[in-house]
Amino acid sequence: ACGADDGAAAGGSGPVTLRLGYFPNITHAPAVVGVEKGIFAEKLGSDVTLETKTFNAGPAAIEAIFSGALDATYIGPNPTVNAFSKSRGEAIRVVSGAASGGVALVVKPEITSVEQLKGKKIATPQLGNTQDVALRYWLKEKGLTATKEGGGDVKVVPQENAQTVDTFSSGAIDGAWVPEPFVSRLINAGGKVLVDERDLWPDRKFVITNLIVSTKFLKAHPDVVRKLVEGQAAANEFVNTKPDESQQAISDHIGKITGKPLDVKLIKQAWPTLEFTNDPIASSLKTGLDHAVAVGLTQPVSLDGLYDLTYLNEVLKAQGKPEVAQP
Amino acid sequence: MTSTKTTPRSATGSVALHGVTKVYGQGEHAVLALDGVSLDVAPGEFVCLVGASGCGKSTLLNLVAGLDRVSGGRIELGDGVNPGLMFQESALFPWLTVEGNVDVPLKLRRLPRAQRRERVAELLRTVHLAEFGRKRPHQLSGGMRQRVALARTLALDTPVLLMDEPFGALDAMTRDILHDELERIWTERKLTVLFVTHNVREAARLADRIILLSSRPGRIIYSTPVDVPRPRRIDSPEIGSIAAEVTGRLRTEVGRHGQ
Amino acid sequence: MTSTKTTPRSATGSVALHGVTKVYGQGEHAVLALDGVSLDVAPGEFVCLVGASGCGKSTLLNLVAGLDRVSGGRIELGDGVNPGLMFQESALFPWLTVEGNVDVPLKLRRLPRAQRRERVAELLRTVHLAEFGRKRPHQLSGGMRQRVALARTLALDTPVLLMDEPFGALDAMTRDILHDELERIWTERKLTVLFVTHNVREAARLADRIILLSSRPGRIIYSTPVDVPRPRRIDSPEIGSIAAEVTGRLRTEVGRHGQ
Amino acid sequence: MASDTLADAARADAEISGLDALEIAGRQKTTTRAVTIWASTWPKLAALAIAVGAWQVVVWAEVWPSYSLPGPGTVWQELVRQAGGAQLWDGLATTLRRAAVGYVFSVGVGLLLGLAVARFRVLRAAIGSMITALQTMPSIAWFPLAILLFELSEEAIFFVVVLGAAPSIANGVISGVDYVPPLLQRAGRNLGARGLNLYRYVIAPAALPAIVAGLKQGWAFSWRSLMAGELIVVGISQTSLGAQLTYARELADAPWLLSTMIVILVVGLGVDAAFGAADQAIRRRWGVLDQTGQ
Amino acid sequence: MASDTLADAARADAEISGLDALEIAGRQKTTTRAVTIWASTWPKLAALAIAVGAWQVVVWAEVWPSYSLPGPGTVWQELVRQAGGAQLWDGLATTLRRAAVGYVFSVGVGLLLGLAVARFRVLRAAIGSMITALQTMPSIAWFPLAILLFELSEEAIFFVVVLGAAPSIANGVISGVDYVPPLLQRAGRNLGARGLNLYRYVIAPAALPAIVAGLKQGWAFSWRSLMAGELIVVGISQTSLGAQLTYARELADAPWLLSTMIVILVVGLGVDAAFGAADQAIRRRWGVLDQTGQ
Ligand SMILES: Nc1ncnc2c1ncn2[C@@H]1O[C@H](COP(=O)(O)OP(=O)(O)OP(=O)(O)O)[C@@H](O)[C@H]1O
Ligand SMILES: Nc1ncnc2c1ncn2[C@@H]1O[C@H](COP(=O)(O)OP(=O)(O)OP(=O)(O)O)[C@@H](O)[C@H]1O
Ligand SMILES: [Mg+2]
Ligand SMILES: [Mg+2]
Repeated sequence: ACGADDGAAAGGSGPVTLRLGYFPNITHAPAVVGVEKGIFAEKLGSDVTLETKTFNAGPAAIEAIFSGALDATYIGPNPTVNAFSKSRGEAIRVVSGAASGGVALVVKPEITSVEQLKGKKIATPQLGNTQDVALRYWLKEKGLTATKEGGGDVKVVPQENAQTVDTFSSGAIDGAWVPEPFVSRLINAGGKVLVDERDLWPDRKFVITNLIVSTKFLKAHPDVVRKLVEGQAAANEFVNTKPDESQQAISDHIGKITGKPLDVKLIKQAWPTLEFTNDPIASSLKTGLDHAVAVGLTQPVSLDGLYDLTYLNEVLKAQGKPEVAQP
Repeated sequence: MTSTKTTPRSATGSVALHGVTKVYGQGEHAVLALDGVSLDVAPGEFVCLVGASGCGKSTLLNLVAGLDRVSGGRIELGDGVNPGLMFQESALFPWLTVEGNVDVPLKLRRLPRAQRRERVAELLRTVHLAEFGRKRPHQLSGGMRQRVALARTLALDTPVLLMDEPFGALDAMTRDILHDELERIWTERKLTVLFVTHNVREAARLADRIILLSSRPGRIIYSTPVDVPRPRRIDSPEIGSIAAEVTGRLRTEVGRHGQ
Repeated sequence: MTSTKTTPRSATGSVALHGVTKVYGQGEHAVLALDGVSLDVAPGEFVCLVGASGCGKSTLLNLVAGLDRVSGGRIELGDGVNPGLMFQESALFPWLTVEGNVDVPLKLRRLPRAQRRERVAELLRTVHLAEFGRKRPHQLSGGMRQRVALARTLALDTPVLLMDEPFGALDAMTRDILHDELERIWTERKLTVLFVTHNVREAARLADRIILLSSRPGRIIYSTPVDVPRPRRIDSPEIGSIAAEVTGRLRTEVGRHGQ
Repeated sequence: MASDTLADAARADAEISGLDALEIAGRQKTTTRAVTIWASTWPKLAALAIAVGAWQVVVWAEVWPSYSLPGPGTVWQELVRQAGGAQLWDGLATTLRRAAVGYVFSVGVGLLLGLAVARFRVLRAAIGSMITALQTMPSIAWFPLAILLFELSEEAIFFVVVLGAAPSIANGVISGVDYVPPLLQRAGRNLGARGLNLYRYVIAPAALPAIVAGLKQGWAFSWRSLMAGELIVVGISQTSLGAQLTYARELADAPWLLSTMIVILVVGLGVDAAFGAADQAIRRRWGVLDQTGQ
Repeated sequence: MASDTLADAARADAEISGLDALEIAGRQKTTTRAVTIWASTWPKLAALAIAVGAWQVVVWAEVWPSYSLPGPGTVWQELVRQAGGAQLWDGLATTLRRAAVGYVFSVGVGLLLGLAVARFRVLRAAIGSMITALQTMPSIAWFPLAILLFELSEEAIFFVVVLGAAPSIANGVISGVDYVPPLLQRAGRNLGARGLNLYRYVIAPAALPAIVAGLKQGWAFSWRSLMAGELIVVGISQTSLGAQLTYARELADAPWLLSTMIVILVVGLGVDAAFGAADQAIRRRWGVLDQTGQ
């Protein structure tokens, strides 16, 4: 790659522009609230211009980071790993966590036990993504088979999340292992939670959203990244302390972007399943990867150097909060 | 082979126009192309239409063929008669060969293949294009295209034939030969023919009756029987004198309109 | 106004064909349309081409106009001369009005608008279609379309005019008037004209020289000067006798090919 | 229908006196404007009624749950609600502006590309077949390149739109040019139109019907590419129709999705009306409008 | 080029004796088959070389990191690797099969729809404009309906494909039928072709060039809709090109994405060749192939 110099965020002392990406989505609550409430702008100060970009899926955000069109983004664990491994550890660093939990297996009410899943069709968001791996690994542990091609005891049907509600209510699938807000939506469409993924993890914690920055930007503007992490921590603080205000802010913000405010009831429903934490829960990412290898969906990759939590720990330390273990 | 051909041969072949009017367009920009044309063509009669350029001859044939609607008056044809029209332009289908073009009306009548092939060959011989069956229209000369169109119209086998300057692009010699052929077919099949031409001699050579249309709006202003016994020769003095007479009338008429 | 017109008027107007051959297609399916045609047309000369249908007349004009490539031999034109060709079919642009069609060559010569308008009106008067300027080709009769094409070709203002049966679809009277107009323009502008027609009388009426082409392959088989002083009348006996002579030759020629 | 042929046909009736003209007018069926409009409207209304009726029947039959397939009434309410707020209009405005700009670009590129390929043999041999191949490339495949070249700007969206629509327009141009009657080309050349002039005076107008058909197909491509391209960045300062469509789907909000689809259909109908008018005008000029002769 | 006109032109040269024919053959430029092929091949190779060269130069200039824009070499290796495995071929086979089936459906529906709308005034007034509107509807908007109607079967994919391609084909048919020269229609009617026969013997062949153009545009629509539609049912027992394209993006695997794009382009080129041959044949028949006269 070329030097630390980058067109839009030119180094040196001059004004810096930080281009921050996120999804208008409940699992990105800290980002949404941070932007909506001006928390980032406040923490970044006047010499940093904040430019926000919203995405509806991971690939465009990663492509933007890769091409230098984006400096930092909130993103799920899957694109994080892909971006890191495809750039051979060059392109990105995780600088903070954002959210944990919010994933469940929702099934038709008549299914009440694992055994009843035999011969059923269960959807996941995408072949080989976190939820897909979690489902397959869980099935394996329960002694059920599921092939990549959709065969075996349980038929795993990867499909876009947008489609799961339709397929679930039309009876084309019997359940789905999906993140929020689709969990809540499936429940509203008559589904029942069979497995809350939190129950499968130590401390009921696993990463669902973290904050990554491009390595280039990190090298050129470490101070800006620290301010960003400060902003993230502050946003999390806000979300955790003022849930009602945050929920309203999320609803409004999504309305601005998508053309229709998200139903606050739905946000409230999903809220308890999520935990907003600055810890990227690196161990869960690593374990998820091991699971993926175990179910034969990927080759082992090294995640060494993915995390750069120095800024986060500085911030936490300054606030007198427990630091996060650097993996 | 004489002018007794004006007597009925077949009830289906008659063509009768009663006060036929044709207006192109509407309102103040309307063009009156034909104004109250009444004409009775007996079955088996050979009528030639002459008139100045743009006087409504093609319009009249199109109306008789049922391709346009009359604006006034009415046209009566024998029951179930679909007159065959040979257009002023060749109107060949560019995507078909010469044979294919001539074959279309036969196919539409669902004749068996062998019979069709024979008929096509015969018709192409009639128009002296036997060796050109596999060519496409764009590979032919203007006169050749006209002859293919003639063959295609003849393939229709209808009792009423409408011909719009069918021999305009042919040299004198080829035309003479086709005059003979047309006369032969007309006699054999007892056809009724409405024939538009600018060549008054040709009209006199072929017609039982010559009809002269005035310039816009087209009205029948003169009609003369041609009482010359057949077979006729186009360069015979009788034909010449009738042609001279008609030409005189035409000149007066066209002159009257200042053309 | 006499046959002394065969003497050079303008060096640019000459047309010379040297052993011109035209083959359509290739290999064993080739058609030899013209075979070694040599012809010298003096500047200001009016040459009429006659010949059987399909003998290569249109081909010859297309070659002289530079629209097709010769297969052999060569064609020489005065420097920078772009001969105007009036096609056998009307070839009008259907998307333009009559005025628009006539205007095209003027526009291409970048004449100022006012001058163009005047010229178009004048040309339409020449072909007696002054009131039809705003019509579109499909609203005209066959003969009217032919006249528009004539006006468009005349608008080219070139010293060499190639005309492929320009008056085929016109009644005798209108044609006579246009003969006079054409002769007038030819005299005024000292044009060289190559004129294809099936009407041998028309050829005798207009030409300084009549040339007879044989049937496929086209070869020049007869050439005769028309030494009748102008102004001529198409029905004059001198014209008649020349026409008879040429017709005789034509008949022999066409007969020889069994058409 | 035929009222314009007449406007053109002016002046030809010099010899028809006023009285004659009156008489003629009397003989014709005088179709008033209202009748014409009604004749072209009632089938649309009937089709609409049938479609909505069938939809309602299916909903009443409760084949699918109402959150999956809401009835026309629900969707209509949603549409009215949307129309009352600013988001729909903002989104529509943004998308229409992008569509206009993207389409103008596409038309420019498509026409130039088409003419160039149709004209130069070498170019046709080199990239002629590539045009169709490009046309078949899904929009999402271009996203990475678009982001690479234009970052997260509107230009990236336009890039995707142009790559979607321009090949389609170029193909229309090429097929139009290829089928220009040789006789008209020869006539044009003989009248002195060479090179560019031949294109201007003969080939372009002769190919116009096919070009308009290509432009219409191109519009569909550009609009669909735009709907996809708007997802490159779903926007913060402005929402868009593409984003609304996607989010309606992601939120499994069937009434919203259907009402957005209705908006898209209405836009499509509007654009079709424009193309229809252009086509009508060309056909009238060419004299292919009324086959039966008025 | 002209070799087929000749095949048609047979028998006309009865009067040219063998010797004459030989002489003529000698006068013509004899272009061998090899020369013809080379003439149509070198521009393609040159274009390819330029494109790959430019790409390589950009990569060497290191404007973007190599994981963002890999070089031709890397992509080529990836392609070779893919070609060695079964996944690409399986996916290609699945997608091509779906494309074929979906396209055949679309052609059927599109032709019928187009002919019906072109023929019946009422139908045209009712749904004529709806066709373009439908054409502009993005594929993803149909997914919910497709799932509702067909669940997660291949039919759902075909539904989306047909809704994408059929309107485009229908539009081609309509524009073709609209521009059939009235003279030819009248000739056909006069020769006894009424109703369906008029369509069979006159209108369809006369409209063929426009119909082929519409079929080509329709192919592009159907292929793009398929790429999108294949995401409805991913990996139910088989992989597909559409899924691979999406995965390549999801995995941020630029070489894989580019190699998949190349596969799509190659398929597009193949299809274009088929359409090109059809078009060539029509133009030869119609005599519009060689404008300058051989
Ligand atoms: N479709 C049309 N729209 C408007 N006017 C038309 C149309 N067709 C013909 N006309 C007009 O009707 C008149 C008669 O035309 P028609 O073609 O019948 O003449 P014609 O006698 O056949 O002439 P020609 O000998 O030149 O072929 C002409 O003035 C022409 O302008
Ligand atoms: N494009 C072509 N391809 C093949 N053969 C052709 C082509 N054009 C003309 N011919 C053939 O060349 C010969 C001469 O044609 P041309 O059009 O020059 O005849 P013509 O003398 O003008 O006849 P007419 O008086 O009938 O118009 C004909 O036999 C014709 O079949
Ligand atoms: Mg006429
Ligand atoms: Mg000719």
